[in-house]
Formats: sequence, structure tokens, C-alpha cells
Amino acid sequence: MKGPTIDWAAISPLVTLTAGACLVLMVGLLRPAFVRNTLVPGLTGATLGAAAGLGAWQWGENTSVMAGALAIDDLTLAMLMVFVVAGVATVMLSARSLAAAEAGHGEYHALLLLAVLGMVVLTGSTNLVSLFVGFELLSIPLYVLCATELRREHSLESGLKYLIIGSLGSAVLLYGLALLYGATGSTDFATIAASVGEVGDDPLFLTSLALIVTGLAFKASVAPFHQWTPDVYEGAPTPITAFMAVATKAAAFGILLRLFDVALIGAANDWAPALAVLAVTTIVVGNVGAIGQSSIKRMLAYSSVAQAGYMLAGVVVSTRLGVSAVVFYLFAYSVMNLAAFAVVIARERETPYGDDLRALHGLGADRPWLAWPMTIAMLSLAGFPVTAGFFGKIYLIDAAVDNGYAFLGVAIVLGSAISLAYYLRVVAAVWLAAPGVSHAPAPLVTPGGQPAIAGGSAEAGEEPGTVAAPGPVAEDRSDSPQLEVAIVAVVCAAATIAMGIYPGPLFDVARDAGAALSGLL
Amino acid sequence: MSITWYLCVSAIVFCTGVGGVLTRRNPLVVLLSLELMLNAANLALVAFARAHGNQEGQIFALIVMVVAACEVAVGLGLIVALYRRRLPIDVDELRELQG
Amino acid sequence: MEQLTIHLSILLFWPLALALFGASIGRRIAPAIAVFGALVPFGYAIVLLLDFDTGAAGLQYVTDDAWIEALGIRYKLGLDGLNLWLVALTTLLFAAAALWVFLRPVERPRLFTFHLALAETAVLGAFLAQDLALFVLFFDLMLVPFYFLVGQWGSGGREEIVAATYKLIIYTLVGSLLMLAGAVGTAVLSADGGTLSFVLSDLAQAELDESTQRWIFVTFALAFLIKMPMFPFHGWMPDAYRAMPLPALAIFSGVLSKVAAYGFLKIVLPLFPAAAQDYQTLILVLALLSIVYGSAQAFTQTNTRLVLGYSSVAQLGFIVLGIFAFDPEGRGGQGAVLQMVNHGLVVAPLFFIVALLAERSGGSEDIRDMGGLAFRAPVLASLFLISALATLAMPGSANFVGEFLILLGLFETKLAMAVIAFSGVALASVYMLRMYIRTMHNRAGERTDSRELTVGDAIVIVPLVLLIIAFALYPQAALRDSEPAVEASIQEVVR
Amino acid sequence: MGLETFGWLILLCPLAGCVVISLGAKLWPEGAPGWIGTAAIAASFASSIGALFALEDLGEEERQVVTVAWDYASTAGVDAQLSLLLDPLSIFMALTVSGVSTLIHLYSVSYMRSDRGYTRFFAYLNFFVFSMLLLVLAGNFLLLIVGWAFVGAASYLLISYWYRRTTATRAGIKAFVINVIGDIGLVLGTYFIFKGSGSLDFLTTFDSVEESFSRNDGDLVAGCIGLLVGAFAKSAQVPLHTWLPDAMEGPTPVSALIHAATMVTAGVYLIARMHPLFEQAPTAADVGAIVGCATLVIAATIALVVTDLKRVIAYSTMSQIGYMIMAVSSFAYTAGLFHLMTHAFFKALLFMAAGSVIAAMAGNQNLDEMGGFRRAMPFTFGCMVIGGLALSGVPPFSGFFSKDEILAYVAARDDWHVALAGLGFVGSLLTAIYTFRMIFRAFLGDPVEPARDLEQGHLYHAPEHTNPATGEVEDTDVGFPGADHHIAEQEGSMKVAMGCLAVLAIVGGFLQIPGVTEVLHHFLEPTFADSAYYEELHPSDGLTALGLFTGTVLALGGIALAYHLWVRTPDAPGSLRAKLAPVHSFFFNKWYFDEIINTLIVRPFAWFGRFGRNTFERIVISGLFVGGTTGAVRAGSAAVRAAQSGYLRYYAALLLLGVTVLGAYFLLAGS
Repeated sequence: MKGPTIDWAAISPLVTLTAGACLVLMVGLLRPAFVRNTLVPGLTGATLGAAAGLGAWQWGENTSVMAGALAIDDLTLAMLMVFVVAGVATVMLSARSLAAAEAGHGEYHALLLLAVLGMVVLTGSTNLVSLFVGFELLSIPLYVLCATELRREHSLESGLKYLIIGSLGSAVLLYGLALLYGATGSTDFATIAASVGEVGDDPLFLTSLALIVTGLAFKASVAPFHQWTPDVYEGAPTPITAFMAVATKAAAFGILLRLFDVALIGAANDWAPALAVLAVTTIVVGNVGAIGQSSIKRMLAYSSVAQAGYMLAGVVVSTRLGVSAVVFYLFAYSVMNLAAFAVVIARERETPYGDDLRALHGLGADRPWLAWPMTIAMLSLAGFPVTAGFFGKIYLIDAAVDNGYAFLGVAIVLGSAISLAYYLRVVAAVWLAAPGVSHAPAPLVTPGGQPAIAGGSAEAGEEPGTVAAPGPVAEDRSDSPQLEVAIVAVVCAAATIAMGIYPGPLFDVARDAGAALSGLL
Repeated sequence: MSITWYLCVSAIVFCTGVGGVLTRRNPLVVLLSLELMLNAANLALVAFARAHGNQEGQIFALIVMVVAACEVAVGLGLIVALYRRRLPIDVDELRELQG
Repeated sequence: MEQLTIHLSILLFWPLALALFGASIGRRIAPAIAVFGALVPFGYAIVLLLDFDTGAAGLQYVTDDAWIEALGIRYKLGLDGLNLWLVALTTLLFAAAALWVFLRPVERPRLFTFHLALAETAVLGAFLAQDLALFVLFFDLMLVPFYFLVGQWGSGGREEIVAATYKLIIYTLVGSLLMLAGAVGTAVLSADGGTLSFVLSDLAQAELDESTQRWIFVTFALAFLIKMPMFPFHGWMPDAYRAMPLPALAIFSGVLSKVAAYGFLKIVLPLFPAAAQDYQTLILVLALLSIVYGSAQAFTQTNTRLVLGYSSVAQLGFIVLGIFAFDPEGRGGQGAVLQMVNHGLVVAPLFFIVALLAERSGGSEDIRDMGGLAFRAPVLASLFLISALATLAMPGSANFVGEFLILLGLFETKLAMAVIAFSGVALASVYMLRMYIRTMHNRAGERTDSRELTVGDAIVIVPLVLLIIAFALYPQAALRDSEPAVEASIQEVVR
Repeated sequence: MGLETFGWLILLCPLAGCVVISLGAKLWPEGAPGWIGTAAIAASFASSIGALFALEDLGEEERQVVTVAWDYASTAGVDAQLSLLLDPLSIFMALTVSGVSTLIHLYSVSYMRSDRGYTRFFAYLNFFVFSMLLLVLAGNFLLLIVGWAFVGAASYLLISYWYRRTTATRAGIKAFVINVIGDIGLVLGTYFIFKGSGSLDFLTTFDSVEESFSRNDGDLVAGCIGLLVGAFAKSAQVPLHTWLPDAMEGPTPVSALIHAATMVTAGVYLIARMHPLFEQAPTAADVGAIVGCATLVIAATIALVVTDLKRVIAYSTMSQIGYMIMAVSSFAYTAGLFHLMTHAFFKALLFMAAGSVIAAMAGNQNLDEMGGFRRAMPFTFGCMVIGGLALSGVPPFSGFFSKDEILAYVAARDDWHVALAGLGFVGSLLTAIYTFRMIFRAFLGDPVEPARDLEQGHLYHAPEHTNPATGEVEDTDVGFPGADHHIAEQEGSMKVAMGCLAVLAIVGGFLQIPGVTEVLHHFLEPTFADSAYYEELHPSDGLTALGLFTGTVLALGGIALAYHLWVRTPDAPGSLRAKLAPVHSFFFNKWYFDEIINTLIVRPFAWFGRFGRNTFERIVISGLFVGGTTGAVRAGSAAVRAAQSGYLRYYAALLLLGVTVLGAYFLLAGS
């Protein structure tokens, strides 16, 4: 007998990621510091780059692979780009981070790659099974990554919280998927879409709808399922937070678009109003919650909730325009958040204030190369002109008004109005507050104690040096700006401005991605 | 026999799991409750597979089991880590992060 | 058919480019380069002023390129009778401010000049934009530099400054964000299924139904009324005026408020005529309140900046009266356009003079600490007096011609309101003379010492005052140019 | 040179003078500005004469020439050009203004010599003359308003000329604001008229007045009332007169020029200029006549009791202008303008003489402290008497003819105007009394210390200069009253100026002797050609004769009474005052006009301002608007953060709650 024909070209990005993950894991076992500090991150970056390259090569093919379980189309690939950007940035940001050192670079980066793989699968899945697999493949590595700063209680706490709430979410989702399968008799999106029509008012179907919405809304941290977000974001190692904030969000919206605007489009009348209400709630809760937070990471977490609300509006309108708007906004959102997180990381390492707002005081006079990216990121998040955020908002409002959801447009602008209160607070801290930050070294983590996760224990235990004062970590404490972090910040800020001045090409990408979804008018 | 009964059972199991998550403070027990919920889903899946007479549900169920195993593994790992740090094994004590 | 040119793009981006260049070269040279960057556009504007085809309707020197097809946003700039003189005014005031900064160095000059230049580009952009999205973009962009100018170079305690920046930005940006929604709504609903376009001329074609016009009108009106500011949306004004560095303030009060008034004429009236009709009375009442209330405040305040600030509130009230007079001949509109230029022209030198007064009264800007300053400073006194008399629209000044036309227009449509508005004219004379007398005349204050203004100050202020006089002799120049444009913009409403 | 050239020259000479003086402020040698200024005005006077001849050359009917410089604000159907109207009326005014101004400049050259603001003074003075001439030559409403406001500004500048005096600055702002109210009246009136006629140009409006307005048309009456408000404010008619007495804070030459001879008569000119409109709206004209009459009585009564030398003359000015307003509003144009001219002569003369006395008193203006200057200052005394006789209308002095012509014409207008004329005669009795009360108290009686010093030949100097109004010590930095004083007896230029005016005050009346000469009447005819009353309105000879007789009797009687009261029985006034205490205090407090205006307008507005600043801003603007919104947002944020309790199980619970709500919604909405 002959096996099924496999479209290797189409799945090449997935293969690359998988292979890369294994390779990195293996290489990570080698001793020399060079391997751990340079080779492993290098390999990870290379893998991501390769995946992106292959993705670009596949652009426009719009093929369906794995017996219709995965669609490697422009939407998936566009998302892949977001993941890669986030991944590469995370790798650079983690280069001197405690987390990678403690968990062991091999594991750390392998998990990162697996998470990316999971995201790609999730956004590409056109089958309930692959959906769930991708969902978990993205979640489980993140549970671990959140907890990788084993000696910091917050890290552990966030890890466990994320694990439990996350599992609860996936359980709910899974039950929903089961019921959906039950109602429609198929796990394939196309078939589901076909049969949604007749099962329209089947309670089984409706219940499944509620459960699925919850499960995915949870991942996208849509209120009122957002509550894990602030805690986890604050507790997790900052590079991971950045990764989650950007990539997870993108993946969640990728699948939201695909599931609701393709498989369930027939039932739009059922879910659209509910999602609209959720969107407004999210916008309000997120923006209001962010006000007055002293921890920048926490503030950014709430802001990411609010941004999720904006994007959900794009999902609700369920038109090509909506999809494109969401995709474009995701790009904008990624770069501006990465810039912000990069600055936070840099300051975490050179001031004793951690991620507290005080860490930014006097940044403008002190570190212009960090101050400007932060400013641009904040202004862009607030939707000021000549930044990506401005056009992102215009695009979303445009889509909303276009399909008769004018009130969502108004909600978006009112939300942004509120958001000024906390974004400008950061800018004020950067430029208007008196500099006067003592660069006293942050409290060091004491070596010793066995890390829990099997893989990590060996070397972290044997070479506390990587964890404690000497070595790269010590450099970070010094006033020398960490080059790679600054690079991430500056590049992302530059991208933000670029998208604000000449967003044309990106709009084309977004349009293709939107076009990829069949079944939309 | 109608599929309804299978569904009822799975629903009951699911609710039991939910109840466990909501009421128990020991993370281990919470993990167990989560397992219950997943398995409730499995039951439903298999039942539906049978009802619809196709295999997709069963495949799904198999995959879910694997995933569940991973989840538990990670969960246990974290709990051990907490234990190593001499932290209380009680979800209500984990509230450094809030507000 | 309008032929395309690149002039306006040069005019628009020259200041910013030069400022970036200067900032990159070095802190010592930056202000000088900034002056150059501000003077060239001024010269350019003069050339355009002379070369402008008077009496011709429609746009001139049009620049029109596709920018973002996906959203139907075009990079379209153009000059017409409405913005011609305002552009000239903008370049003039920025040139004056740049000179001022050059002659009295500030700390961190590179950033300061950069922000000034960014502001100039933004303001010019808002005036020149012929595409709604472009207008909104520049309108919001104007805020950014002033946020930093207030925040970093502001006067007063740290807390007050930060509070001032918050109020300034949040107040005004809430308005303009709503306007953003309104703008997108306008475009989408005008396109209604067809191809999306933000170009004003296209939008003017489509007739939105009245209910739509209404909510969109509200968003725009809010944005503009806050920006001006008009009673009761002036809450941000006192703090911001107290904190803003004076050269920036001269521009802010001289030009930015005009952008809002210009927006009414350029965008609101042609695009939402029906709504404008419906809300005419409401807006007129707000304008009257602004006049009376602003005058009352200017009459009681003791901080010179606030006297001028509230006087601007009242003056803007007159401008809005003119815009919403809707008299068939368009006299109100004509007066409003003229008055925009006039007010910018008189208020800027006044703020510079306030700076000089503060220097002569021990740094205090409170009129209770001043007095008798005219003694050894006849030139300064006369400059101040001329600007003050012009501000209170004394007959013989161009301001009077402006108010005369405004009130004549209003008189024909809303007699009672015109009569009430006249009280504002009387009050203006009270508060301006009060300020002049309390600072220049009466017994000398304790810490005052009367000094003549230096050559450096004169270089900045004297030309402005001379322009006031010249304009007073021949306001016809501006009226002639704006007539067709004003007719065009109000024709929808008065019909 | 043609008429138009002369017309522009009249305007430009003073302007040039002003500019030259102020630009060269630093260069001029001692005293130069004065002579430059005087020369400029003299040149303007010369060109007025030139214009007069040029005008006479033209034929009767084309003696109305309009000359245009350029479009001023011609847009949207408004035709506003920079245009002059040269006709007999404007030339007559130009002659009077520039002529008197020349003499007053001459006077000031010495009077102000020791003032440290000498240059500034003449710059202002020239600017004033320019504005006044602009006012009278303007060819359309807009330009008229411009001139109207310019004279107001100039008057403000000169009133608060000694600007370190708070009394002076307060008087200045008061004058300015009341004048602005007048301007507003003028503008509103213009609007109403423009509404009907559709033109701002004088001749166009006048020619089309019958077509544009029916008789007593509402708009037209409203418009004319507006014009009257302007006239009242400028000419200090009740109730807008309160600024004029305070305006005496200015230097005496200013009082002579602006607040006696020229600016305050602008209202008279305005009504005469607008006669076609007023004749079409007689109702408005009647209002003018009544107000004028009221003013002349009220002012005269106040003048009886005021003790400040200059204020006596100021109130007499008000009263005299009341006569003029009454005349022109009763369509007795020649009479009004004739009195305007003669009054300019003798009132300027009186002020100059008063200035000389005040200088001798070292700046003190209080009548109670004066006395016995007759021997010390014979020349001043002579001028004062001549002026006084002319003012009280004693034949054959100029005032006699002009005032009695007014009364005769008004009486002849129609029956109820006779009453006004009657009040006018009462007024002339009062005039005679207060005039000579002032003269007798200043010059007769036993000499006070300054007078005695002067007889010894040296000028009295106060130990320290104090503000006569408040008694606060003067700030001699800013001039007042200069290191030393100058009196007519010692100053040639002052003598010359006063001499010329004295002569004019005597002979000025011969231009219009009833039944003998009618120079003015014929000269002005072209302007009033279209008037229905100019020729028709004529008192019968009997009425004229009666008027002349009564006038003479009243004048002489008044003088006699004054002599009896203040010279023969010096204690009589005191007992009289005691007897009529209420009346006296009522007059002495100027009929309480200031107090009324204060309580009705100024105080409420000031309160409104304070209320806005202290209450409204705080509670509504920053409280309700800002505080309200931020408060709401803060509350929301507090709620959200409270929900973020950190309890894992709460999060789970909320999540599941969400599921149930969603499920319930779907099930309800779906099925």
C-alpha cells in the first residue's frame, strides 16, 4: 500500500520549526559557555529565519495540507511572520536573561520554538483536532517558560496560575469542540460551515458556541476572561511576557478569524452581537484597569487586554475588510509592544526598580536611544498620527463603520481617549520626571538550590556562575546599554514609524491575508 | 440506547471537575479535577463518534489523552518546584500578583 | 484644471528637514539653522502670496499623490483663499518664534527647535491638507510637540507642569479622537459601498443624510471647540497658558486656535451643511457665551498670560459668530477669515511683550507686580499700545474691519445676537486698557525697573507691529483673496 | 493745486508732524517738537484755506467733491473706500479745527516747556488733530467711525498724559470706554442705515434716502438713535457725559483743544452731516433736541456749585454743546454750527486763561483758594472777562449772536420746541451766573499768597507738588507739572495765542448778524441744499428781536446777580447754600450720575467676573467637567483592580460564570 502524498513544500515551515526545536535541545546539552550563550540562540534565530523564509516562499500558494487539517495560506503565513518577529525579538531579549540561564538555554529556546510551532498549527488549523493540538502545543511550553525564573516566586506563581487557569480554559474549549463535533457530525471546518445552516438553533450547537467563544476569548484575554493576563504578564520573565503579549495574541486572533469567519460564519447572527458586547467590555475593562498601575508590565498587560478589544471589533464585523484590519493591527501591535518591552527589560537590568514606573524616570536625558523607542511605542499604542497605531485604528474603525457597527468605532476612540491617561503617564515619566535614578545593582539572585525541571537541573546546578554575578549577567548591571536590547527597541520603533508613514505594502499583505479566508463576502 | 445518557454522564463528570477546581485549594487536586473535565470531553467525543458513525471523534479523544498527560506532567513539575522553594502548596496562598 | 506642483510639499517639510539636520549637527548651531528653516518657508509664503491668482475660485499649487489606496487616503495639498493668508501667518509667527529662540538661547536647544519645527510642519499640514484623513493626522500631530514644549520647558512647579500637559493633551485629544471616528464615518458613509476616498472634494459631492450629518457634525464641532477653546470647553486653557514657554505660547495662541476655526469653514460647512443649519443657534449661543464670559475673565485675571488667554477665548467667539452667521452675502465668513489672520497677528507680539514685561518686573507675570514700565521705554510702550488697541479692534485696525464684517453678517441674520455681541466689543476695551495701564502706567511697582527693549527684541517684535499697521491700512489685500473661497464654502449652507 | 490735493494735505500735515516728532524723539533739540507740531498744524490750516478758495471756485451745485485713495474693505457687497468728502461743511469744520488747534499748539509751546514729556505731548497732540480732521473729512461711514475712534484714543492718551497719576489713568479709561460705547452706537446705527441703503458712502446714502426709507421708518429711526448715542458719548450729553469733567485731569491745553473747542463738538457735526437721515426720521431728531436741552440745564446747574476751576468750564462746555445739539436736532443747522465756531473761540480762550491762573497757583485748581489775581495778571484777567462776556452772551460779543440765533430758530421750529427755547433762556441766565462767579472768585477779592508773590514779580512754587484731586504727592518723574510754570504775562507765544482768540471771540459773531449778514448761511448752503428746512425754517423778525432783547437782559442780570452774591456780599453764598442744602448737595454731587452708572453697570459686571473666576471655573469647569470624568474613570479602575483579587479560584469562578452567561444568552437568543 502507498502512503498519502505529502506537500512537503507547503509544510516546510512546520518541519523546519520542529527540526530546529530538536536540534536546539540537543545542542543545548553541550558544555561550553559559547554554545549556550551564542550557538543556541543563534540556531534558534536561524530556525525562525528559515521558517520565515520558507513561509515567504510559499506566499500566495494557499494550499491545504494534512488531509485538510491545516491550511498554509496567506493568513497563516502572515501570522507566521508575526510569530517569527516576536520569536527573534524574544531570543535577543533573552540573551542575557536570568530565565534562559536558569532553565538552561537548550530547553528554553526549544520550548520557544515549540510554542511558535504550536501557534502556526493553531492559526493554520482547519480541523477541530488540529485546532486543539495547536492550542495545547502553544500553551504548554508557555506554562513552563513562565516559570523558568525558578528562584523568583512570582515567576513560579505566574506559571502555576497560568497552568491551572489555562488548562481550565482549554478544558472548556475542548468540551465546546466536542459538542460542536456532536452537533455537526464533523471536525472539519468546511463540513461544519456547510452544516451550520441547519443546526442553527440546536441547543447542543449553541452551548458549544458559548464554550468555544470562552476558550478562545480566554487565550486572546478578552474580558471577562482576561484575569490571568495581568498576573501572568507581571510574574513571567519579561522576555516571555513580551513573547506572550505579541505572539499568543496573534495566534488567538488568527484562529478566532478562521473559526468564526469561516467555519461558523453561517451562525454569525448568533455570535456577532455577543462578541460585540465582549469587545466593548474588553475595551472598557482593559483601559480602565491600566490606569494607575505602577508596574509597567502590568500596565502593558491591561493595555494588551484593551487592544484585544479593539481587534475583536474587527473579528465581529466578519468581512474581508475586518480580517485585513485585524491582521494589520496585529503587525502594528506587535512592533509597538516589542519596543516597549525591550525598553522595560533594559531598565530592569540597569535600575534597582525592576519594572516599576520609577525605572523610567529621566530616561529622556539619560538614554535617548531607549527614551525615543518608548515614547514612540506609547504614542503609537495611544493611536497618535505618523505611527502604525494611527492607521491601525483608522482601519479598524473603517471596517466597523463599513459593516454597520459604528458604535464599535466610537467605543474604540473612547477607549483610546481613556488610554491616554496611562500611556502619557509613561511618556511623562520618561521626559518630564527629574532624572535621579541611582544605578545601584539590582538584588542578585543567590546561587544554589536545585531547579525543578529535570532538564534544567544539571547545568544550572553545576555552574551557578551563569546565574550569579559574574559573566554576562554582571555586565547587564553595569551602565553599558545592552546592545541587542537597544537594537530590538530601536528597530521596532523605527518599524512603528515606518508603518505610520508608508503603510502601503503592509496593507497589501493584510488584504491578501483577508482574501485567503474563503466564505467571506 | 440514546446518546443523551452518555452526554448526561459526561456533563456530570465535567461539572464534578468544575466543582473540584472551584472548591479545592490543593493544586494537585485541582489538576485531578482538570483531568476529570478533559475526560468528560473524551467521553462525549467517543459517544458522538459512535452516534455519527465516524472515527474523527475517537482520534480526537486519543489525542486529547496525550495532551492531558503533558499538562499533568508540567503541572506536577511546577508543584515540585514550588515545594522546593518551601512555598505553601495552596492555590489561595498564591496571591502575590494581584490588583 | 489645476496643474500639479511640488511647491507646497517643500514649504511643508522644509522646517522639519532643516531642524533634523540642525539637531544632527550640534547644539550650538541648531537654533541658527532653525531660523533658516523658518525664514525660508516665510519667504516662500510671501512669494505664493504675491503669485496667488486673486479672485480665482478653487485650489492652486495643488499636490496630489496616492498615499494609501487601501483606505482611499491621498496626499493632496492645495492653497485657496481660505488658507492662503493663514499659511503666511503661520510661517511668519514661526519665523518670529525661531528668531526669538535664536536670540535668547534656551536649554537643550536642539530638542526645542526640533519640536518647534515639527509643530510648524504639522500646522502647515493641517492648513494645506485637502484630504480629510490628512487633515486629522496633522491636526493630532500638532499636539505632540506642544506636549513636550510645555512639559520640558514649561514654567512653574513640576506638578503644575505635568498637570497642565495632561489637561492640554487629554482635553484636546479626546476631541480629535472623536473627530477621527467622525472622519472615517464621513468617508465610509459617503462612499457607501463605492470606492473609499477621504479627499475633501469627493466628500463634498456625496450628500449624507441629515441624521448622519448630525452625529458627525457633533464630533467635529467638539474637536474644534475644544481646540479653540470655546466656553465651556476651555478648562485646559488656563493651566496650559500658565505653563507654556512664551515663544511657543505666541504660536499656540496665534495659530493653533485658527486651525480649528479654519476647520469649521473648510470642512464642516461644506460637508455637513444640513447639520450646520440645525446646530447654528447652539453654536452661536456658545460663541456669545465665550465672548461675554471670556471678557469677564480677562477683566478679572491678574496674570498677564491669562488676560490674553481669555481675551483669545472672546476673540475666537467673534470668529465663530462670523462663520455661523450664514448671511447670504458671506460677510460674516469674510470677516471671520480676516479676523483669524488679525488675531494671530496681534496676539503673538503681545505674548512676546509679556515676556519683556516679566523681565522688567522681577520675573513676575502678575500685573499687580508691574506698573509705570513706560517711563524709560517709550518704544516698548508704543509697540504694546498699538498691539493692544488692535486687539480691542479699535476702528482703523484691520481687526475692526474683521469685526465690522462679522457683526454686519450676523446683524442681518440674527439681530439680537449681534447686539449682545457688541457688549464684547466694549468689554474688550476695558480689559485690554486695564492690562496696558496696570503694566505700563500708574505708580511703579516695587521690583520693577523700566528699560527700553533691546535690539534683539526689536528685531522680533517691531516687524510684527509694522505688519499690524500695514494690514490696518490695506485689509483689502486679504479680503480680495478670500472672497471666492468663502462664498464657495458657505454656499451649501446659505442655500 | 486742486481741491482734492488740498483735502489730502489737510489730513497729511498733522500726520506727518506726529510721525516726524515721534521718530526723531531722541534727536530733537530742546523745544523743537513744539515748533514742528505747530508748523504742521499751521500748514494744515493753510491748506484748509487753500481748499476753501478751491471750493469757492466751483459752481454752487458741484461743491460736493469725493476723492478716493484706494479700496479699504470692499467685499461681499460692502463698499468701503478710503474716501474724503470735501464740501462746505467739512471745509468749515476743517478751518475751525485747524485754526483753533494752531493757536493752542502755539500756547502749549511755552505752557508745556518744562514738562519732561514735551515730545510725547506734541506727538499726541498732532495725532489728535489728524484724527479730528479725518473725522470731519471722512467720505463714508466706515472712515467716519475710524476718525471717531481715533479722536477717542487721542483724547484717552492726552487725558492720562501724566500717567503716573492714578486719577489720570482712571479718567482716561473712563473716557475711552464711554467713547467706545459711543462707537458701538455709531456702528449699530450704520448697520441699520446700511440695511436700508446698501451703501456706506455718504452721498449715495443721502441721495437714495427717500427711496430706501419711508418717513419715520423703523430701521431709520433705530439707525439715527444709534448715531445719536455716538454723538452723545462724544459730545458729553446726558447720560454719557460723566467722562468729561474727569477728563480735566489732562493738561490745560488739552482741555482747551479737545474738551472744549474740537472733539466734543463732533456730535454736532455728525448730526449736521446726517441731516437728510434725521429729517427723514424726525422722531429721532426730537430725541436729540430734548436730550440737548436737558443737558444744557443740568450742566449749568452743576457748574453753579463746582469749585474746581477747570471743571466749571468743563460743565459750561457740556451746557453749550447742549445748545448746539438742540439746534442741529431742530434743523437749525447754521445756528448750531455758528455757535460751534464761536464757542470754540471763547471757550478755548477761557481754558487758556484758566491754565495761566492754575500755573500761577502752582497747579492748584481749587476756586476756594484763589482770589485777587486781577492786579497780578491783568492780561489773563482781560482775556477771562472777554471770554466770559462772550460765553454769557453779552452783546456784541460772539456768543451773543450765536446763542440767540439758536434760541430763535428753535422757538420757530414748532410749538413744543418753544418750551425747549424757554429752557434755553433759563440756561443762559445760569450761564452768566456761573461764569462770573468763577471770574469774580478768581480775580476779585483780596489777593491770596500766590497772587501777592506774583505782584512782587516772582512766580509761586508749591513746596511739594500734590495731585489736586487726591492730594497724593506727585511723581515728578513723569512731568507733572514740570519744574517751573508758565503764565501768559511772561510768555510771548501764550500772549499771542490768547490775543488772537480774544479778538476772534469779540468779532466772531459778526458773521451772522440777524438781518445784516448771512455769510455762514450762504457758505454752507450747498451741503444743505437737499434739506427741507434750511431755507424754510426762519424765525420772524419779531421773534428774533424778542430773543435778542431777552438774551441781553438775562445775561446782564446774571452778571449783576453774580456780582451781588460773590463781590458785594461775600457771606451771602454761604447762607444761601445753607438754605438750599438739599438742592446744593444734589447739584454738587452732579445729580448722582456716576453713582447710578456704578451700581447699575460696573458693579454687577465686576461681580460676574469674580463669580466666574472664583466659583464657576472651580466648580463647573474643573470640578464637573474634568473632575467628573476623571472621577468616573478612577472609580472604574478601582472596581477592575478590586476584581483582580489574585485568588486563583475567583478567576476560575468568573471564567465559568462568563461561560454560563454566554451559554444562557446563546440558548435564549438562538432558539
